[in-house]
Amino acid sequence: MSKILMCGNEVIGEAAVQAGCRHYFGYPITPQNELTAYMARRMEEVGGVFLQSESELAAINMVLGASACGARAMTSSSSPGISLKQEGISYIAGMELPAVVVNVMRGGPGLGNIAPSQSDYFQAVKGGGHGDYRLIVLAPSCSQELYDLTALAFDLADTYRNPVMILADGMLGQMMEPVTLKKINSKRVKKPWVLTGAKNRPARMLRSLFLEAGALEKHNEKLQEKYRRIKAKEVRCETYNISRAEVIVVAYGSSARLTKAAVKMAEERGIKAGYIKPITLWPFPEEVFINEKDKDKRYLVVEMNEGQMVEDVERCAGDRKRVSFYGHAGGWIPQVEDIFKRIKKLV
Amino acid sequence: MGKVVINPARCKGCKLCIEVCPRNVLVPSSKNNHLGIYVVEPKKVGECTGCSRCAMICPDVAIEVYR
Amino acid sequence: MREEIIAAGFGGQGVMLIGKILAYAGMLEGKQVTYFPSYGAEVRGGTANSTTIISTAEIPTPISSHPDVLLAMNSPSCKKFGSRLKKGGLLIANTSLIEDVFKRSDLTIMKIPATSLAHDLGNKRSANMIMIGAYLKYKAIVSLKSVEKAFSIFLPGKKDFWDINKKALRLGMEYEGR
Amino acid sequence: MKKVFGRTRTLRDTHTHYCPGCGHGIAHRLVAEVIDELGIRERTIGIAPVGCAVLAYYYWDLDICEAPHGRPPAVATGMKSVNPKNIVFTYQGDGDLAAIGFNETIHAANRGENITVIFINNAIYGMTGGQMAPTTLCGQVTATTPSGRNAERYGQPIHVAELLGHLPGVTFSSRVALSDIPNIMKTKQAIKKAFQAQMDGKGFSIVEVLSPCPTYWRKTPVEALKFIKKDMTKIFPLGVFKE
Repeated sequence: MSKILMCGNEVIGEAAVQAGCRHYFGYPITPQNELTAYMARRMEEVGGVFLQSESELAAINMVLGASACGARAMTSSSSPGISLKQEGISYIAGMELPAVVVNVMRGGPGLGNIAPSQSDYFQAVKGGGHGDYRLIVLAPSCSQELYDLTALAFDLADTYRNPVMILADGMLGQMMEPVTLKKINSKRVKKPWVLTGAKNRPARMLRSLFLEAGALEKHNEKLQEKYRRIKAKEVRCETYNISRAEVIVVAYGSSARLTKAAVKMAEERGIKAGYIKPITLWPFPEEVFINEKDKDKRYLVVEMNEGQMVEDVERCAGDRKRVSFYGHAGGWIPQVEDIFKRIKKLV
Repeated sequence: MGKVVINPARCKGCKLCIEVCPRNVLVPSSKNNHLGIYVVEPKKVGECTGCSRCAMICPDVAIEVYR
Repeated sequence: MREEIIAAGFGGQGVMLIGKILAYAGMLEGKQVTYFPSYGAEVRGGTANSTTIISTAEIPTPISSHPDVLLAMNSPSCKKFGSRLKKGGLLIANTSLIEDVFKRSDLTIMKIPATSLAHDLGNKRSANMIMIGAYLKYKAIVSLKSVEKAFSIFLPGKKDFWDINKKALRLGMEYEGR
Repeated sequence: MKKVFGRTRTLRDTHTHYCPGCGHGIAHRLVAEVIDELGIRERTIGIAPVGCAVLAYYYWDLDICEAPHGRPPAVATGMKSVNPKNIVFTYQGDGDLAAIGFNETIHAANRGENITVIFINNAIYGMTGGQMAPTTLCGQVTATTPSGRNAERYGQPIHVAELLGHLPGVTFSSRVALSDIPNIMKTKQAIKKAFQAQMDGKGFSIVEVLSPCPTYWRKTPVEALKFIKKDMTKIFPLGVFKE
């Protein structure tokens, strides 16, 4: 299949269209505007619904409504806008509705800047909104993964009745890179909970409010059981040379691209290096770390933030002293040579 | 000629029905329902015309009307 | 093989298109490519620039801090990016709009009055194609054929427009500048 | 004898959590009766708000969805976009619609979303304990305005039916009251018109219902109805503002 050149934001949009998304609601924010514009154009072509909402709050709740009626629905934004969507995401998780939310991260806190960043890791994997819920978080690191993981996101959302987040960043969103637009065979998931009007069946309700004594506890147990199933089945991760490596670099998304090159550079200079690239940030690939029991192994976590995923690596590595961190926030992008230098220092 | 049937399990004793009844058919009873509410009951039964005003104002749909 | 190219100028000069066309041409030749636009807060009047990387190996980052090539379409962008060029790098400067070309003895510098050449050709907007042509003359990183193919994909325009840009490309390739 | 008044199909036979004399019960009944009379129950989807009517899905025998506080018009927009043949209505209080969710309301109305909004205006926040609403009357004592609402601090009570009536996307906007039998009958007619407008595909329809909250007005149910008639309708005139 031939490759085409598209900007990352548009790749996400095309994947959504191919995965059967016909309902998109969004509000403009840089650096994800190409996605909103692309969906506006494509929804017209495929007879779907595009709506530019009055706010991010409205957009996520339009997704909620469309999903409640059975549609594959998506919204996208960038960091400050995703903060506004947290309320709706918590409700969607509580109501157990499928939804795909794209975050093309930019620098923060506050209005920050429009440079690429990975500062929303905590928000994406540790909650963001209120309550004990989990998002499935997918972290693409190239245009092809933007395409493949966006398509996967819709299947996972439907399968588990759970919101799924694509955690990209301004670099991936803005960049053009060759991509193969493979035909997507979406999973057809039955949705016996969808609201259509109570015709020839009992009325249905979708809610996250459980006031009866013990009901919310039970609901939460059900959610946790689901999260355990997701953890058991849906961990995705790319590893390279980790059993032989003395230094394992851990990075996701944009920083994983740089990490790969740095590891290669180290190998060329005779250093035993490897990498772990989590593709699902939640569920986090815990087993990979737990299996590496060698006490002399060192981890180097590279993030475009002030240290977020590093906390998960510390937790899974079992020994903080084995884990070091390299990263900055505010639009900083690491250099391959600098990552290499850090690897060298750890040997 | 009409008749009202008040479901004591639904009545919250707000007495709006008493207020709107043109024939003073309804009165607060001395009976408690399961929630401890003194429910309303029809007294001057023969006076009821089945006009349904009581049912229309009842916030709890506790009243059925026959005519 | 790996080449990092920054095309820079002011908005409307078609510097984004330069980057896209080079990236597409590279892709057509089976190379790894990335294209990265600058996305500043200014919509109009600011400097615009794009980074294209063409490589036989995987490209870790689409951003270039020390590019091999700078196609500078105006004075501010020549100053801004000229100092970042790699030692032995190539600077192609549009002297129609750049009076003082950045001076660095370690660079190959080609001066070409792209805007006036384009004007003479009959379309001021094809200055960017002249710049691409000049670049192809120095480094045949991609073939003219691939560039023309890429052009037809990004600008599937009218025949006249197409012809004039083809001419512009060749004009750039033939220009003897120093 | 024949039954001339009873519980309509769409209203479940259950105890409600509302206080004695609360207007929600009457409004619920009117909505349910209208749905049954129009024969649209099997294609209707309701959206329950946050506020006292948060449990509305226990009371209507309909497909119902919850929405975050203030967001029902956005949720309704999403729903309607999936199947325009569904009849979608929101049921919102004054905090939900006129405070936290006014943006969603205004924009859904301005887009002319073909939905119906039942707006319960009782001039107070019931569920959270009787705080000031955007529709609280000047001088009205609430938990957060112990000396009465002060217009200099909080402005005048907001007039939703009039404001929305100005928007071209709105096909029907009316204010009614649950103050007495004739007005309750008018309320039902207005609700019916609003649903009918949606069935005819005419756009956004809203019925603002002045509704009693005896508990936080610190009045008996009978006094509360009188308060609507005497005080509330002075500030919130009844009528049709767009048809």
